[in-house]
Amino acid sequence: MVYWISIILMGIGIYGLLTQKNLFKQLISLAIIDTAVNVFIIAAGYVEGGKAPIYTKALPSFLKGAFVDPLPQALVLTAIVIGVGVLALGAALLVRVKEKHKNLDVENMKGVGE
Amino acid sequence: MTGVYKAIFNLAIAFFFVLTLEGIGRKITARVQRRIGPPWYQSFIDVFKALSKHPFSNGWIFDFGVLMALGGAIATAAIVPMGSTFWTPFPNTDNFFVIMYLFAVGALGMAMGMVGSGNPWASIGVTRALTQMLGYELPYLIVLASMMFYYKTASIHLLIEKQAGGWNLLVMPIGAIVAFISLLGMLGKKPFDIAIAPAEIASGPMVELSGKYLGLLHIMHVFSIFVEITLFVDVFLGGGNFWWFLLKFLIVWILAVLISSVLPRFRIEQMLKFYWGVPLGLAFLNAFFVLMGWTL
Amino acid sequence: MKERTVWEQIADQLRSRSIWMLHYCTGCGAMELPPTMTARFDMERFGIMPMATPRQADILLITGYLNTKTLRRVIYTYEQMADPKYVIGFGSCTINGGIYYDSYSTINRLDYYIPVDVYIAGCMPRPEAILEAFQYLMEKIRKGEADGWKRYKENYEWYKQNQIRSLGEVYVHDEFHE
Amino acid sequence: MAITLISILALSVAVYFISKLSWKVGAVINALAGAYLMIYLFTLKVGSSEVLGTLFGEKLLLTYTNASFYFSFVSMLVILAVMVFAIKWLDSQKYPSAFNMFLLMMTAASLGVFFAGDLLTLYIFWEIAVLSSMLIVPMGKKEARRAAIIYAVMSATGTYMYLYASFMIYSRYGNFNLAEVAKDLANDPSMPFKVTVYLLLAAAGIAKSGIFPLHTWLRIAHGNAPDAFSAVLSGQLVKLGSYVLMLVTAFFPTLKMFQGLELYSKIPSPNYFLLALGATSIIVGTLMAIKQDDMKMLIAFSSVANGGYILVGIATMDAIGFEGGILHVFNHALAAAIIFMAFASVVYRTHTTKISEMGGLIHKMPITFISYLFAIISLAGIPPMSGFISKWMIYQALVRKGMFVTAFIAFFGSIGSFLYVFRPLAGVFLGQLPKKYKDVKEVPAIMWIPMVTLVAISFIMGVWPFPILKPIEAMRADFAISPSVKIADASNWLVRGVTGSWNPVIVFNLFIIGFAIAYLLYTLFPKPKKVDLLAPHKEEGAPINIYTGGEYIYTPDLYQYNTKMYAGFERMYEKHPSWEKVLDMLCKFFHDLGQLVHGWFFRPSPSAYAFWTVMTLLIVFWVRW
Amino acid sequence: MMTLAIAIPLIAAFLAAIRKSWGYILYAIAAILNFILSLSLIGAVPSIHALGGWKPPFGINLVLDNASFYAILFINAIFLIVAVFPDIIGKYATVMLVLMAAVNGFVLTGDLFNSFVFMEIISAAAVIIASKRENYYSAFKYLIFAGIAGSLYLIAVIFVYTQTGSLNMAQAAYFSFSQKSLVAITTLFLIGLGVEAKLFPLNGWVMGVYGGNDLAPVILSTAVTFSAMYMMGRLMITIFGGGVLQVLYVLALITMLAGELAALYQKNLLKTLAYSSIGQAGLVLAVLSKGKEPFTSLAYFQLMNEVTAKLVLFLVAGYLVYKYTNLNGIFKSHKVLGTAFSIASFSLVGFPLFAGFQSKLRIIMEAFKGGDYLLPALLLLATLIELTYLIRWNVRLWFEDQVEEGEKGSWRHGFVAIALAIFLVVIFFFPNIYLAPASKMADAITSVSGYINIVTSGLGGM
Repeated sequence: MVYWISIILMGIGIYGLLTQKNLFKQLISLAIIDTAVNVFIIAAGYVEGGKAPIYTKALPSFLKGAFVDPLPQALVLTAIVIGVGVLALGAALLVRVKEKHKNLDVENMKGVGE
Repeated sequence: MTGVYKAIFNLAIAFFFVLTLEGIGRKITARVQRRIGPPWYQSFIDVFKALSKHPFSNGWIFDFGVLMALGGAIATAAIVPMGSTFWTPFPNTDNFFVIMYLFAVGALGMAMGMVGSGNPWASIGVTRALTQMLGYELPYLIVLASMMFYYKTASIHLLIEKQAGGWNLLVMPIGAIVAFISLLGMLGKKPFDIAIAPAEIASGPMVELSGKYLGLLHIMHVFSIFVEITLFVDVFLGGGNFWWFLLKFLIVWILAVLISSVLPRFRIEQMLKFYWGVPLGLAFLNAFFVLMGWTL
Repeated sequence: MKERTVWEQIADQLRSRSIWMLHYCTGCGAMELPPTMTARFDMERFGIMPMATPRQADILLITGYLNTKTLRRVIYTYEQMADPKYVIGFGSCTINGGIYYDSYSTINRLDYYIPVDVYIAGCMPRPEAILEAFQYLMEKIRKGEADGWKRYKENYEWYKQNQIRSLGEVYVHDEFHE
Repeated sequence: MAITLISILALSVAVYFISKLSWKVGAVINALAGAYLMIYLFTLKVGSSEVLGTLFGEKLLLTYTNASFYFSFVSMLVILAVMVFAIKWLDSQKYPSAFNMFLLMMTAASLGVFFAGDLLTLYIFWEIAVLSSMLIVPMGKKEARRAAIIYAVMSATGTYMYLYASFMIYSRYGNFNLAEVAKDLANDPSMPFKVTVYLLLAAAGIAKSGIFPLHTWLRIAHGNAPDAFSAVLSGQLVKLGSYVLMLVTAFFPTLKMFQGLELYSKIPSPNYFLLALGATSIIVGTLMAIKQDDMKMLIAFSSVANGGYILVGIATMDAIGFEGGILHVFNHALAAAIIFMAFASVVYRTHTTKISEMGGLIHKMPITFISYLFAIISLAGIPPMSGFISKWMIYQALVRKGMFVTAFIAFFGSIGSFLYVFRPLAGVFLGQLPKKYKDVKEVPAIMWIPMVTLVAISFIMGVWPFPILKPIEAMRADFAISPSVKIADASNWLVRGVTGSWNPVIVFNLFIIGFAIAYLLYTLFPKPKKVDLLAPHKEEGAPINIYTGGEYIYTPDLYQYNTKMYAGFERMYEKHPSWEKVLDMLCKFFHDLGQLVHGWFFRPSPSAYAFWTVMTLLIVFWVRW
Repeated sequence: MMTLAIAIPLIAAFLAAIRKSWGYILYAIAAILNFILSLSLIGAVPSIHALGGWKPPFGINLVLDNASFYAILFINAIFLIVAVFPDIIGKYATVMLVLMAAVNGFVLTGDLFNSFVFMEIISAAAVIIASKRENYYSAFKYLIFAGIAGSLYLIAVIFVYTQTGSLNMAQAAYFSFSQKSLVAITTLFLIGLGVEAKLFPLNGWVMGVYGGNDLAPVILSTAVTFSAMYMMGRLMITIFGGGVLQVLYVLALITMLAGELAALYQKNLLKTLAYSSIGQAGLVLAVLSKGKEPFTSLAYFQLMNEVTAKLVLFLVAGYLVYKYTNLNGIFKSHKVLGTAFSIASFSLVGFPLFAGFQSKLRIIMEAFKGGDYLLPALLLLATLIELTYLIRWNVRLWFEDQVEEGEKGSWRHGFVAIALAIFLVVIFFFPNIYLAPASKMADAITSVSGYINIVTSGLGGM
């Protein structure tokens, strides 16, 4: 189920990249793909009916093994950070692109030869 | 040393016999045209008259060219066998290609000297002559090549000896016909007198020739005719002893004169198209027959 | 006249038998030459042949009238011929200007400008007359009397003066020829 | 050998820095190095061999054979002449230092090619020679920049095919050594392999010696290279190609290799294929040379034709044909070198290579003219110059084998050569001198001495060819090419062919006697009066002295016939298909392909990038599943 | 101690971010230290360093074997060379330091997710570098590309994790995957890495980025390419042996031809060289994709030669392109630069006397020995095209009539370029300078068990 969400999101992202003329929309599509991947990672670590992987002293012993895998979640945190960084960088670049080429529409940008 | 005497004899025969023939040729042409024509010795008079005049020289290359032309022609005429092994001055050197290319020395000398005169008509004439060479030489050389292949020799006197059984005219008639057509071009006779067309380009290479230059070149021309017809007689008509040789020479000459006296002149590319058409095809046909062994 | 050496006598004999001709033609005069050359009269039997350039020619045949423009060319051509050379004035034009004698540009008398060995009178002279003239010239050559070329050399100054008087300057030199 | 070659290579770099101080000193050092190499060739013993080094675990071998001697001798003759020539000529050049360096480098590399005992050594030196010569070419005219590129590409095309074949051989026999490879090839049962290797190896020679499909670089490179270097290009570098062609056709036992593939007259079909290419280049070279207006391009095309002669001679697989082809290397090298040096002299004075802009230079540059004259006599194959002997031999072979079509082409090329060599003769040296060249002078002695020396050598070899035939006979004995007739019969003064013989001494003497008789006649009769050609420089208004139909012409350029000299003939093939255009189309094709790749994959917007990423993903999955 | 290779530049980067004006000096110090450090690591080969004391396969570990050692040595040497040029680095010292840290980390890491992080940092830093000289649009395109690739890489990493339950590379190498999952994983990795490794058709960004300024090609086409190629070998051969190597082979051959063809068409010097580096990358990948010795060592040998030559070419080209608008005949004023450029380009083509000859001919030879007749043929064809445009540029830059007045050149460029060019000639005569490291790298890369052994047993390092 969660996989499907991931795949659909990824499809949306790719569709956006393929069809959108606006660079900013493309950046957003990229962000959607990022999110899709993150969802995918979470899904990969999910155990059916698993609990949150919070390890306390009070945890009953029978619950061991029924945790959701914590590692992917840790990974996702990192991935999100990176994704945000990339997104910010892209946005910053787009500001400059807009300044230089007067437009963010791929077809109407000025001075993009070759 | 006998070779040298024979060579001198060659030159003497070439000079007197061919000049006589020229006169006869003019007479024949005149008769064909219902004229009386000049006497048979007219060419001698022309040559010596020309030599006696006070000429103009257009510079040293002009002189040198004329001398080279005559020198080359003399050298060539000296090595051509006259119809038999006995009348072969240098039996080791009478290779066909040697004769053909030595012959070119004279042509080159003439071309150089005449163009050296600085007259564009001469240049035009020479370029025409060279183009014409491209036309007639090719069928001729192919026929000769097939002959050399057939007899396994390029030596003229050996070719004469090999014809003891029958003339090449009969062994490979197609080749002989082609060679004769080429001979007309070589002689510069009427349908092929493109190079020296007097009415078009003021006699072409000879435009600047006066007095003795004209005479010397006439002599060169005489030697050239001698070489050309002698080669034909030797290679296709089996040579023969001295008198037979002269007779055959005469007949070939008269035939050429007769043909030329009734024909107008080709244009240069017409000439090329002509030679590269039927004669060249026949030459290859002849070569093919020789390869297959289908000779008479 | 100087005595000829033996060689010169032989040479003159040869020259008289082999006359190569360059003809300068203005039109009507040239009409009479083809019959002279061809079967009817056949001048080749005397060894006379037409030639293409002045270098090769022995005689210069001036047929028809001359004017100031063509005279330059004739003089020029004459000077290009190899010695010994002869000139035949053909028709009355070369003698007195012919029917155009009173034109401003007509040259009335060829003899003033280049030495003429034989004149042929008439307008037009018949081929027979031409052949007659050639025979006469041959005779003169044989005797060594056809010495126009020598006279031209000896009296070059005089000829030159005449030429300049008529033509202004002999060799064209103007802005078109630079 | 190894030390000499390497030190000369090192010296070439040193020469650059010396030339920076004074290029004259550099040029003199070059010439001295050339002279040293020339002498060095004679001190080497045939059959000696040396190891140059090791590469990829294989020894790089230098072997000195008769063929090495002959080819290096011819090369050094040409190069030495050009080196001496360059001492003065270089002052008209923009890059004298680099010229000196690359010329010497190229010399060493070419010798390396001839000395090479294995395929890899040959390749290494070959590439050095190509590279150094390729860097000289663009020093010439403006068009030369393009020429260098075309030269490099064509040469590389051949070279890489050669390389491919070399490694094919190596992977099969584990050997680069030429002698071993020849043995292995003779015993190899796989015919397709042998044919492939043979043709691929020959490709290098084809590209280098300007044989038909890869001939187009000659025109542009020889035509636009620095003038004196054209002499090296045409006289020497092209012979590297002939050397390789000789190696693959004669050194490799092709008759044994291709047994059963005989096509005609005992010539195996792969050899026949090369022969056909050679014949094609004779036709192409001749026809194209006839219509050139640029004199250097004209001789460049003539080099194509003569390269064809050499190949035809070698590929006949016949003793006399082989010797003829090899001797033609010498003859053409000398003739082309002399001609290009003569042209360099002309350009040195007149600064143009267009025939139509020149004329009448004979009165100003007589020695150059004489050199050119003798060179074209040799090139056109007219006795008594040496060029005749080789052509005669090739004809002999063709006639003996009954190869009439090839013979026809050879004859055509030979007579065609009269046409094209006459064109510069008439257009540049003879005729009217244009006004602008009235102050032209003969070139200095240091420039004409090498030309005249080469002329003398060519002339002497034409009259007494036995010294030069000796190494060729030795080569033929090395390669065991049948039939083993004795071609050079020095004791009887005869050059023998299978269909007859001739005596060069008699021919020469006859010519001298004929000339003497002519001269005697000439002096007997009245002295001529000297007339000027059209003499506009003498005094204004002076009459012209040549026949003009009574017209007055004061502009000599108008009375000079040097454009479209063979108009009547040229018109017959003016609509000929152009191989250069075909190659241009090929270049255009690659260029367009590049544009396509560029446009599709490299230029587009992020969307397209995403598209290609997804596509790759899908395709890879599809392929792998 | 390996950690320092990442830590030093990172610390320097923080400092440089604080004091902008110290940027270049910090970079230079970090580059020198890093180079010395990587030299000193020779004693520590092979070893691993488990970060935070977490033993593999649980924690992140850095692996120093022959392959990664020579890779970081080479990469740090390039960073050191670049340090000679303050004018090229300019304001980008901080980013360069980050890049240095990331590249070192990328090469050294033994953890898949960690490598993904480093790759993303490399991409981000590279994008910023690419945006020099207002080259924003190309940088953005690069960003998008890198973003997609990074996502795919991450998915691949997660795949591995779901299969093996670990992110450790040695663990993954030890684990035997099912064929299908192996293919899926390698495909995703191929595309993820393919962007940095300039694999066709994922290399569209190259032209814009390399052709856009003078810094990007100098560092991206050398150090970053080298690290990507290293990782390609590591992942495709050592860790996921087999997989999609054949596909890689085909794609690499296409890359080679496409790159050279596009370069033939290109009219701009930097862009031509950019395409040329695509072509060369194709060649290296094609050889690498053979997956076994001696091809692997030859691939790295060729890569080293190419990178050295490209460094010279991009240094010279980047310097000239932004100094003059018309380059015709410009070498007449810059003879030293010109000589270096020519030597480097001849080396690239593979003329004898230059380094490229050694590697290219060896590749052909080995390909023939391996019975592969296609690679040599295509290699020679590509070389022919390469020769065409390189000669064209050489001729144009040397011999065309000079349009612009030449100015005095920079001695740094001249010195470095000619030194590297002479080094290329030296390599022709002593190929072992590169070949020995390359073959050691290749040994390490092709030996799967060796790698696993190092990680599982060699817990010696700090």
